[in-house]
Amino acid sequence: MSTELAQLLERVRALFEDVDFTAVREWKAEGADRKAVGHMPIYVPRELIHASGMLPVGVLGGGDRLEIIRGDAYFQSYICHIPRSTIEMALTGRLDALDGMLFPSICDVIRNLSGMWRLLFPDRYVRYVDVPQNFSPDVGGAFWRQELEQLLDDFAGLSGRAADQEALRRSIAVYNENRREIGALYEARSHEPWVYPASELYLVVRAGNVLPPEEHTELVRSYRQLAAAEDRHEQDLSRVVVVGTFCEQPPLGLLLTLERAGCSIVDDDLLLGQRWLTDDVSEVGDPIEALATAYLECSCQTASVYQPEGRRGAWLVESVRRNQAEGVIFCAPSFCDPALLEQPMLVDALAAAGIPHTQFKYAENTGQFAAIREQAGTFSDSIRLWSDA
Amino acid sequence: MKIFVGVDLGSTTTKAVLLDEHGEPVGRGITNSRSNYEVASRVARQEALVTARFNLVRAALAADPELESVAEGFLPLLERTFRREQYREQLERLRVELQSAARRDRHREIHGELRDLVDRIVAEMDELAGRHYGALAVRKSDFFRDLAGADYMILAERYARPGEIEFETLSGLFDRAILPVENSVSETSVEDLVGRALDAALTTAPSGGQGETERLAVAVDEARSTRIEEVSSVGTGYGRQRLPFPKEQIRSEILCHGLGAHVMFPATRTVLDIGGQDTKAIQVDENGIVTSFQMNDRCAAGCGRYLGYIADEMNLGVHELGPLAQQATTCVKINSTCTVFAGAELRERLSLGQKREDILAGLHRAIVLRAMSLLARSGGVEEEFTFTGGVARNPAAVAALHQLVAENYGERTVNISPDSIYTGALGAALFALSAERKAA
Amino acid sequence: MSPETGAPPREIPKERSMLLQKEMIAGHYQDLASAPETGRKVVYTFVPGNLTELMRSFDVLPVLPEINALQSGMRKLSGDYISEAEKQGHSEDVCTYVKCDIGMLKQGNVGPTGQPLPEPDLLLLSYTGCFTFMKWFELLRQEYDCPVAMLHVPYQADGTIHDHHRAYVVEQLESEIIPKLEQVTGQQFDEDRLRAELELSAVAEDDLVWVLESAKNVPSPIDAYFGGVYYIGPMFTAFRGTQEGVDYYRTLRAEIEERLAAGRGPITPDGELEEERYRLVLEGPPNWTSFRDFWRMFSEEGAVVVASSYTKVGGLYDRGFRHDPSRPLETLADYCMGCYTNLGLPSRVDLIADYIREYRADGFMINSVKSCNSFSVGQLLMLRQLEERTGVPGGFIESDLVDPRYFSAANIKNRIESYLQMLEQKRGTAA
Amino acid sequence: MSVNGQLLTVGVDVGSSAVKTAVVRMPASADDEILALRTDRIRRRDLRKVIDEAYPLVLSEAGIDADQVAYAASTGEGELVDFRRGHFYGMTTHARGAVFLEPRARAVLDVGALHARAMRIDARSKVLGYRMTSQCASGSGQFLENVARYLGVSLEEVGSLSCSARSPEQVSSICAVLAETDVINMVSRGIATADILKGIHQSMAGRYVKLLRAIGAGEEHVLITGGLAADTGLANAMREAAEKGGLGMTIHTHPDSIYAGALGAALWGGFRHRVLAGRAAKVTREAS
Ligand SMILES: Nc1ncnc2c1ncn2[C@@H]1O[C@H](COP(=O)(O)OP(=O)(O)O)[C@@H](O)[C@H]1O
Ligand SMILES: Nc1ncnc2c1ncn2[C@@H]1O[C@H](COP(=O)(O)OP(=O)(O)O)[C@@H](O)[C@H]1O
Ligand code: SF4
Ligand code: SF4
Ligand code: SF4
Repeated sequence: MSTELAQLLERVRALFEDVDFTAVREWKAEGADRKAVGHMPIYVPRELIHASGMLPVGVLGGGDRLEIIRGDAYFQSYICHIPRSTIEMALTGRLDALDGMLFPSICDVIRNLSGMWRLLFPDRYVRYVDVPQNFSPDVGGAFWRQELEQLLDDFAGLSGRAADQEALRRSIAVYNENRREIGALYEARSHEPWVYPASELYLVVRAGNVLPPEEHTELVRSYRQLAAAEDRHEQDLSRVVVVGTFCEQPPLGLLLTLERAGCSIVDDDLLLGQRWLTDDVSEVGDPIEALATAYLECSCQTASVYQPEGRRGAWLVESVRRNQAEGVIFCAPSFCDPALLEQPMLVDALAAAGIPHTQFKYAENTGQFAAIREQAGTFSDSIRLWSDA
Repeated sequence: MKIFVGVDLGSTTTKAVLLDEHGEPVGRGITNSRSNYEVASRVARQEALVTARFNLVRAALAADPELESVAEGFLPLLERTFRREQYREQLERLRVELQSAARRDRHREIHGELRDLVDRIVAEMDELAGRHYGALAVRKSDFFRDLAGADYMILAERYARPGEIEFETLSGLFDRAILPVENSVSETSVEDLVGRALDAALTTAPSGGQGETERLAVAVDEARSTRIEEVSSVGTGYGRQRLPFPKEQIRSEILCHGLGAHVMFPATRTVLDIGGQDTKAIQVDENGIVTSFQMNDRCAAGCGRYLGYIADEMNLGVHELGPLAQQATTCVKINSTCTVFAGAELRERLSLGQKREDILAGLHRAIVLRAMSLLARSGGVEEEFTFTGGVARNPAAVAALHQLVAENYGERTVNISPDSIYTGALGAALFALSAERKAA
Repeated sequence: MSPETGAPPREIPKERSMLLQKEMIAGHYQDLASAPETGRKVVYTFVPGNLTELMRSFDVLPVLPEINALQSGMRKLSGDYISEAEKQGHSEDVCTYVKCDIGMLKQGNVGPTGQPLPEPDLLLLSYTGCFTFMKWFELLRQEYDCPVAMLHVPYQADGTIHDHHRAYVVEQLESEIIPKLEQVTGQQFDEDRLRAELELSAVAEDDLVWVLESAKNVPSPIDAYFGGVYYIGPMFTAFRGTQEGVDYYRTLRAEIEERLAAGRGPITPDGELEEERYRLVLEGPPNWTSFRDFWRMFSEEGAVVVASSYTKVGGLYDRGFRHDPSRPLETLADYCMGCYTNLGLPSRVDLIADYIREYRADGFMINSVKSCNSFSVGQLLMLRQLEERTGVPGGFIESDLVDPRYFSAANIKNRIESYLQMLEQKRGTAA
Repeated sequence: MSVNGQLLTVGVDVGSSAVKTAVVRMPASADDEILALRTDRIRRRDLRKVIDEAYPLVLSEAGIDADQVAYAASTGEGELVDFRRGHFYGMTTHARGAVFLEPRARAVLDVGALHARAMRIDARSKVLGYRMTSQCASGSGQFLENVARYLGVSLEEVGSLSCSARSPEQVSSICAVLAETDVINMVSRGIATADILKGIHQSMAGRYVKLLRAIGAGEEHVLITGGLAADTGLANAMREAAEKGGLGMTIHTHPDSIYAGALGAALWGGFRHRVLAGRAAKVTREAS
């Protein structure tokens, strides 16, 4: 492996493993008035934070690197893992670098977590971002515009700097580019998955949670170039799409296990917080209007929004076809109602399309993958041993 | 002497504590819990009576300044003699049961050989018994089941003849025989056994002069003749509903642990009890009254039984785990604390080449970590803290707890008493006493 | 909310109100069963934020899947239904109301009275206080292939209904819900009729509040949790805005007034409670599969629940909300947003703390149910906050709504017993 | 190695409680045939040693030398099998072994010491769907073993005792540890051993039937594989539970069920050997 690539990977791994948000602290240390705003995984208009001169920081739980002590004190055993580690990080001062926290409407867990935040940290800025479930421009759109305006006001108060239209349009452009670059990487991986192993790609994209978007865009671009320059060989693996993981992220070991068990990931719904818009936001005209329209017209399908007419199933089948996948692995966080409740519907859609699939659950701190390896292994065995027979 | 009894019928062990009318503990007994709860509570109580009697002897000897030099050696001797007698008696009952198990139909073909082999094993166990109760012996456990079981299995493995008499057959005999041995109470009363031990100890005690031997006999006689009168008793613990006690003599183990810890360490405000299959975190006020508590839910992960499985897997006594874990140089991160998976996880990690001590250290930390979240849930550790229950006897668990409490709550006084396993029973006995006082 | 349609517990002396409720509900299920013949349209919807008056004004009959699920729980059918749903690929981890409903559907959709339930003509997804509702109706939509009307009710994160929230709901009513109801029923929206119904609602609501607040008396004439779930039944389900509903609450109120005057205690599964030993406030829904055993664990110890949050999932009437005929759509919007589970945690803590004081409770207890993230996430923090704020110790138990596998009687009894002994001990030293 | 197209292959199934080995002869044009089978309980011994000792023993039982083995395959926790040529995953091998032992089987229930899983398969032993118990040991072989030990009953007796039960006693806890306490409680209430065992079997059978239902098994022939196949009490309870649940499945066990994984590994090994040899031959042919 080239030194540059090794160094890049080293860096993104360090960013990933650092549960103290050192990168954010360092960024803030560079200017006395620098502020950072944390947000949970999805549907957060990071452009607004960026335009207000602050750093948007994606908070994705503590993974398997954090020992949970106080976090468990707040959650019964049948609640997923991400709120525990998030609370743990907050109570142990790891989130002190964040000047505010946004909780988008992902599910009841995150929603109530926003209330817990209010109770536990009455002095910090916190806001529940109620994303509209109504997609008519005059109804849901109007509501969302008002929410966005309010957010913008809040951010102006927080940063002491009101974002003007120009700043907003600039931020929109910055994020458009970031998403395009990530999109290009996904595209490349879909063609040659052996060049971009999931465990690398994941870390590279994930670094965007703590880096300024401009820097992250560069990082993604150089990774794509460096990896392409490596001499990596095609292996005899099954091509799979991994779904179900949009909020609590799986441990890295799980992605590695899947690959070792013979499954090559060609598409996934990991890290949707950075990729939830499927198209560019308009860089001209009223920026708030542009952001609201983008949400209504080109936000990705997740279990968090109401899906009329089984749209998610169609989307999944289409992803399998587009990426020439041979099967789908459902990989949902334990106790995640949104992901688990929609699974049977997606399974039906796959069954109707004759696409093989398998499923298992994990927690972000799962450390034993024996059972998952067995299942994924059997799945890839069954795709390979019988595919040509 | 008037006494008040507290019995804590736990999932793993049954404990009894005797208090005198001033609330001073005068006796403690422990046995492994078994299917016959009544027997378990009777045995624990008898064991407590035995220690009470020993304490009387100690007091009588102490009362006579002339006996100072003999007293020191006499008491341990007495205890060893007693334990050994008791062990032998149980061993004999085990032999009878083993023989009857060996006579069962399915062993018809090998019956003769099996009988001989059993006799041979038991005879060797009897010899080994001497070693368990030697002056310097370190016993793996206090319970007959464990002691005899360990010896038996080693011998069975040695004498098994694959193809003829399988190890599995022999171990099966033990599993079958131990039940009736455990679930019946010895014919010989404990007082008799104590009496016999006293006689034996008197004869074997290294005598000083003629006068001393006589004075010793007098003191012992005095201790022997004191009548112990049981006034009332209170039961608690997991199995309390099945104790042969009326409802008003039953108390929740939460209250008992809270009160017991308060009496042992009056400044205690937080109590953590890790028992065989449950963990409780309790907050108490300045009077030992419980103000809040948390228990584990329907899963026994990370409780004492976990350590039991591990010990089994490594063919060690639970006593030995802690010290071994303390030799660790690093602490392996353990993921599953499912009690049943404990053995599998251990094996898996050993096969990955990790060191036994380091894995053990990780296991202990994992258990304490689970307890830490219950603690946090009950309100954390704000002031003085007491760790009770069987796992508090384990030095590695204690060390992990010290560390985690310090890391999370800062330096706090952490009390651990060698008698921590009796905390619940002590609380129960205190309830018995205070009920009596109220009535009076 | 109303478990009453099943066979009423035998030991409970049948009071007039109870018989009346039984009749009303039987009548409702009769109407449902005959809907295919009578041609009346059927709408499935949820309890929190239900738009009963609006639906009534279109003459449609509501079916509440949650109620069916809890009924199945009480009739011990839920275990089978849940495994049926799990067999269909539903996870063990998710809300059991959904699985119970799906299982029931797969096994013929026979309702609590033994008659099959009609299929929906419309799924009215008023998604108040729970994301699971959304997935639930996506699943049902797949089964029935009927239209869905989605009403997004903004969450009350900071405890205030903002104008743009209200406007958003009203607009959805106007542009989504009412047109779909019109389309399904072929009837025109009749605002006057809606107003008339809202007026009736308000009358009944007054009486319900009186009944619930009668528990402020010491000793209390009612149990506001175990008994309470019977009292809220008609109000939370199909009878708001009807004369029947008004009559029911009038009768109920008269009965409790008598009870109070005679100094009688609440009714329990074993007859009237002789001595009120503990006054408790309860947070969280009850367990339905062992409802009476659960109740007994309290009543046998002389514990009376004087206030509960569960009886507010269909509206916080005791905090002043009344359906207001003068602003029909706005009042419906306010109602939807104000239901208990749509409140942020800080508001929930405030409410329970107030209850503890107002109802002079000795303690409070949280029954945390595995199914319901909406209720359960944050309850451990609520416990701490409440203890700190009120100085009253709290108890915590865990069970589930309708999954019999998650009701561990011995464990729960142990905790309740320990908790009450703790209160007793505390009282002993205080005296 | 391969004499007249006849292959000798070995399968090693490394489980959590025992290592199972199988030697199979795979003639080119006749039925495959078992040459030797062996179980070695791990029982606190060093796993690698158990595996390494078992290998020569099973070969000598089969009467062959190590260099005659065409393909040695591992399954289960196979990393420790140094002499393996390939590895197949547990469900793949159990499915293959099941079809070998019971050609009609279209569903397999594999119950081992710490796990249980149900698979639906086709005639070529392709795994069509599966379900397994979660990361929790409730209702596994280990649990049954512990209870049997506690009751002083040997594993061989468990089955017949359970079948003789008159009024089985329900186990309420889902946790294996707490269920053990339940069992102790039952003993203390004087419940007969047979009734306790049957109660446990019923609770396990209930779970397993649920697993089978979940994979959509209905009218199939089901083969129980893994260590618990030897337990007639379980099979009996399974039949009752299936009937009660309205499932028309026929439940089979086979005396060699415990070797299903090892057999499957050996058979797949032969398959792979032929594929690889075919490829090599093709390459040589093309080269020449
Ligand atoms: N001497 C000892 N050294 C280390 N651990 C011990 C010792 N004695 C008991 N234990 C541990 O304590 C546990 C039993 O604790 P106990 O408080 O008696 O439980 P319970 O009250 O539930 O029966 C055992 O499972 C074991 O792990
Ligand atoms: N004769 C028997 N009767 C009942 N159960 C048995 C018998 N022999 C083995 N078992 C059970 O089988 C289990 C081992 O099964 P196995 O499939 O070998 O598991 P693993 O692959 O995990 O080692 C043991 O836990 C034991 O309980
Ligand atoms: S993992 Fe699922 S249940 Fe948990 S917070 Fe995320 S979306 Fe909600
Ligand atoms: S999650 Fe709670 S509120 Fe939602 S459907 Fe289930 S029980 Fe009802
Ligand atoms: S078997 Fe293990 S994981 Fe399952 S409930 Fe028991 S201790 Fe917990």
